[in-house]
Amino acid sequence: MIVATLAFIVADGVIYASWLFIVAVGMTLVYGVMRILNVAHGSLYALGAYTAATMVGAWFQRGYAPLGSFVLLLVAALVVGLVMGLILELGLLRFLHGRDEVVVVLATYATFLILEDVIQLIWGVEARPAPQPYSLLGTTTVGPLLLNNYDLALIALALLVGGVGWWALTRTIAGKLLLAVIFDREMAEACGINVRRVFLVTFLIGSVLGALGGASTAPMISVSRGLGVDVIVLAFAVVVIGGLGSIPGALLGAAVIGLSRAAAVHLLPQAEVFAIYLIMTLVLIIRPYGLLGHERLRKV
Amino acid sequence: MAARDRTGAALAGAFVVFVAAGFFLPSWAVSLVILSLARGIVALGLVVQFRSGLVSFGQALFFAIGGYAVGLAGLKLRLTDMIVLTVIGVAAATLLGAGLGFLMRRYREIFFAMLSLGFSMLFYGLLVKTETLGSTDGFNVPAPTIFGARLSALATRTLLYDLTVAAAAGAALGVHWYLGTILGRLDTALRDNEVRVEYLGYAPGRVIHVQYVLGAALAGGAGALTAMAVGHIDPSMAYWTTSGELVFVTILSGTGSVLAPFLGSLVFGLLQTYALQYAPSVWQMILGVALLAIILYLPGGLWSALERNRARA
Amino acid sequence: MRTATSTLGLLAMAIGVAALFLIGLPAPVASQAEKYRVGVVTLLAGPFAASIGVPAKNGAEMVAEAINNGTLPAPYATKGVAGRSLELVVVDESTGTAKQVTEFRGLAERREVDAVVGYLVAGSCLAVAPVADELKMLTLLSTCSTPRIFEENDFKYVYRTSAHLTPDGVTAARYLLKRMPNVKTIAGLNWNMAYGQDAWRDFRLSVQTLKPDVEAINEQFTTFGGGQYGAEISALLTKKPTVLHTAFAGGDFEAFVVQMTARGLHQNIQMVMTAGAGSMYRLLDKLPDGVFIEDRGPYSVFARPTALGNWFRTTYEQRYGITPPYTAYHMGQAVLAFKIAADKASKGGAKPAPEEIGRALEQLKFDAFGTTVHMSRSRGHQAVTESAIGVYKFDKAKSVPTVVDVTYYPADCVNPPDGTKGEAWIKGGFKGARCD
Amino acid sequence: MTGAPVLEVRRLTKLFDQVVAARDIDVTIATEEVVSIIGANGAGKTTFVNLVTGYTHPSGGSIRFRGQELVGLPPREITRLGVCRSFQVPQVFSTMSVLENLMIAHGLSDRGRGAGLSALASRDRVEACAELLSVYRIEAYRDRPAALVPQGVRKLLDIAMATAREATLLFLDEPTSGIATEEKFAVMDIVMAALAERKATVVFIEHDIDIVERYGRRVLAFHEGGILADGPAADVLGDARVREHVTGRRRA
Repeated sequence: MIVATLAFIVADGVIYASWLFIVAVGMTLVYGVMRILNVAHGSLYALGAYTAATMVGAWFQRGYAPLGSFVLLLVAALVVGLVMGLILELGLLRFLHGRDEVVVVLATYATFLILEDVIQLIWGVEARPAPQPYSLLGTTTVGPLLLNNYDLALIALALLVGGVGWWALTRTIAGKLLLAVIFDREMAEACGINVRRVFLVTFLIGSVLGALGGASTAPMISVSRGLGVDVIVLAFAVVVIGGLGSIPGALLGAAVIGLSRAAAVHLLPQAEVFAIYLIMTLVLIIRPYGLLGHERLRKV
Repeated sequence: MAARDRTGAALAGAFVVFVAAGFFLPSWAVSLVILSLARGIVALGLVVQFRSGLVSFGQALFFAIGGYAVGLAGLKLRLTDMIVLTVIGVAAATLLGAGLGFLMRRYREIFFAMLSLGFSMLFYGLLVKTETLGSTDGFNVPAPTIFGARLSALATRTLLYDLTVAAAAGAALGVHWYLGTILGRLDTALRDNEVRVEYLGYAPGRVIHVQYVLGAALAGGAGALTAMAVGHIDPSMAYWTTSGELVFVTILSGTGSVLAPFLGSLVFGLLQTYALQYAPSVWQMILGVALLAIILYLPGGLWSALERNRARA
Repeated sequence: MRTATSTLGLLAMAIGVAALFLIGLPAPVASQAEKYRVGVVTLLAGPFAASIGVPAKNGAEMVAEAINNGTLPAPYATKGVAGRSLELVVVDESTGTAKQVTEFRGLAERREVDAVVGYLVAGSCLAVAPVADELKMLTLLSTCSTPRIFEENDFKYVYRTSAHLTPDGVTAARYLLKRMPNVKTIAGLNWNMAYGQDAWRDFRLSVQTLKPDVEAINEQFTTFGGGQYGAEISALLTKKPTVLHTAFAGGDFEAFVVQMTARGLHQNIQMVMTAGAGSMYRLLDKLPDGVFIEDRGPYSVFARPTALGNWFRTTYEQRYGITPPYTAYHMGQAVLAFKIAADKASKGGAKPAPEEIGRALEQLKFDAFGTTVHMSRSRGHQAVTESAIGVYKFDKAKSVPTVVDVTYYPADCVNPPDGTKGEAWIKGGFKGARCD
Repeated sequence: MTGAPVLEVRRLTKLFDQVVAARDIDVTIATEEVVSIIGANGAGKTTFVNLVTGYTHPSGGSIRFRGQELVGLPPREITRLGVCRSFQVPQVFSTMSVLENLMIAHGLSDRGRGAGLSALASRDRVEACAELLSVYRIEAYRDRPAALVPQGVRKLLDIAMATAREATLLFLDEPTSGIATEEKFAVMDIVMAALAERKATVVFIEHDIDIVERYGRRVLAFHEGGILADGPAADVLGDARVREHVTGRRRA
């Protein structure tokens, strides 16, 4: 019993953490490079979910090969991410460079409000369940654990995203440029790095990741209005706990929240509502810049 | 100084006009003005923080503290006097603010925003868990009295309205004075160059602490007034979207003057009301567009627009 | 800073503009003598809009239109309300309670409605009720499930034309113990909000009152809109209760069903879903056969197949392409109740006063679209109806969702008698319950 | 009390990761001395000032100001003790007017209780600060935002702010950097004149050897975080190793 519970806490924690990571990593990447805390990330998540749900629904109506629906999820994420990313970066954020961080946050908040209603105008108010892919992969039994393989696939996806991200950042020229910008934007600009392009590319990647979060979640929920709202604060928490702009930090933050929430659900269900914010507040109190974040000392 | 006297005169003028208006405005408008002015009082506190580059994404915490202080005082202590209740709201929020301030003063930029958000959401969770206070449904606040007298609904509402107008004017005057002092002027200094403040022998954290407590007190009073005007309080008062709305109003208003937040808040209230009436299903979009337009074309908020007109004239 | 003139000028400007709007733009539409304008308040945005908010609006509009055309089935075929046409003014409820109070005043004064129907959120019901009395505005609450409204106050102008939350839990408990007399343990998965807390408490108390040795072994409360229930499902898999109660609805309900069926939670736990019926038309075969399911009353799949019931369901399905969920019925019967009472109160000529319509509502017993509604509680301000529950079965042949073994419980069997609070009534062993 | 030590630095060491920014610095400075610090870029001059004024904390060693240990104190407390500094990159309030900048400095030098709540632009303060501006010959810019005045003016403003408080020990970090060569002497004359009647001990970092020779009676030559030579200007500037590592390039 105890063993089972502990095993489940770990399993559930890791699964939830993977989901959180996929949802939050884009946000932290965008912040790290552009210093923009993108509230509209939640809208990208919602758009990804809606698009995926719609495409998957049509796919199964036409009775195509079920496994193809997984490809569809990725396609949805790519399409939404690239289209919305271009619109938002070129159409809005570009004009906000150099403005107060907080003002930019508000601008993305406004964007979020707008997109909330845009989504309703496009998809109406009807909920869109697209549950087929979720049960396609069957389940796995490990000792006492009975897990859905789709959830395990989420873990794989999270590891993939994290791995590719790590590889791209540390092993490729583009990644090194990105790190340079993250480390010191002025210096990077001085070194002749085309910061604008770096920004655009970063934001596109971030948007795709946000949409991917939604698309990969669509099959396990019934996509309906307002699902972006809660995701925003969750992603905030993850990003802040890990250290704003730090990708390993996002991984760590996701793990911390995932495990503590799972523990709360299993051992102290009453605390579920607190768990996340309690962790966030405590971490900020103990490590003001997040677990992997650090203060920048101004040169005088 | 001369500038102060003028704002004082302007405030006095506004005070008279609003009080007079209170006698012929329909009750929905009265209630709208009360809520807007109250929101403006909170925004006033945010303006002060904003001048030093800090934004609290958790100001709803103190707003809700003020509201629940009123609710509990009415529920448990049978207190109903609107002035006493307002004072209680302010006191409760000030105490909490003074305490949390010792932490908040160490934080800047987005981390300040996030920690304040964390505190407000913790309080939200606490309220949701408190079934004896109606959890998410909240509970009704008894109609307020004045000097122990229970008056007609109309009279009560008018008095509450006047109290709110007075509170708003008082807050504006006080903050205007504060911004004229060394401490008050340090807000911009802090935003410009914290290192220099430090090297002038003053603790930047102290400035932030003072601002934070000030903001808390204002939000607490506003929460108390709101609770009495609405006659009902629930945890959504502390939810992050409420904080978002408050910051929204601050940006909309601009920091050009202590009068700006009230103007901005009133505009916001009307915008929302009429958006709801004519586009009930896309009112969020309308608000969003308005905010974006302000950010892109009026970096100084509504107030700067009015000033620009003056400059042209 | 700025010069005195400009500051004052600014102020004048601001106040001028404000005043302009505040004195109540726009000018009242038409004269009110020959028509009834009714405010309809429901959730048009946010997570609840899809599953229950907009359907409620649809229900109101559909019934209002039928009333104006005189196309409602007998005995309500008379055109209009007290001979006047009915015009609806729709307001979004998803703005938070503070704003709702202002909106309510706005409806009364700026938009000059004769009555207000609607409200799904308990918070806004509690908040507007006192204002309704202050403004003498007849208000027919359609859903907002909390029993507290009339348990805590006596409102003169406020009525609720649907049953509150308590019967759901009582019904579920009675049905459960009839079909599974030897239940040992129950668990709950509910929203961490008043609605979820109350729903679970009513169910748990009812079960434990009827069978004191039943143990509640796992009480899960999750954040509304959470959407991820992996950990909760695992917890239930390890705790292995005999029964799981959930009052989830809409998106969260569907998310939970999808996630728990994928891990076979339903295979060894009896599900009791007191608000899930609305989702069966979206989930179809994803909702496993055998779960006990309710629709917060005798609505949609449980609606009595009367002329009224068939008209409502078929018309709605034709117009909106889905089966109406319970809020559509709630709102429909609120509008209907207003017509009936107004008709009854009018003596021809002038409009009846709100007090007269109100008096006509008290103790009113009328056939609505789902079942018979009886305004028999809280001095005739609170309605009771029979309740319904059944077992879900997906008809693969026709691929339509159905419920079997449906049981209807009389109103007096599952609703607390007049003057007693639900919780006390349950704990006290359902004194005065008449179930025959 | 000329000659009494005002600053005693012992075995002061600072490591950034592996880089040694200050190594075993030992130096004593007496009241009313005027000391100039020279050294190539990265020799640890500014680091030394940062350490003494508490901007960064040393990895080891002690810093005593009139016998009181400064290590561990934040800059604000060190400032309140009377150790003030100006900066290589002027640290001013860029959106505020030159006058306001100075008024804030002036206002914060007031130690009285609740002084913070006295009006910033009180008549006396405005006069006092206008006075100071004219001492530094920048009164012409009084109402311009600090961000929009010439570098030289910003430099002087920075120094004026540092001296608004009655400083016992004053550090000037490259007071003439970014100022046209022909103006350098003028600027230094202004500053030194302003400080003359203050009886303050002055330590200034300087690259321009002519300035050093003219104003710095005593010279500290920094090299790789340590003090290469310490003594009267003539001796130090004549020192072979100093020529090689510090001034050499400049003289060749």
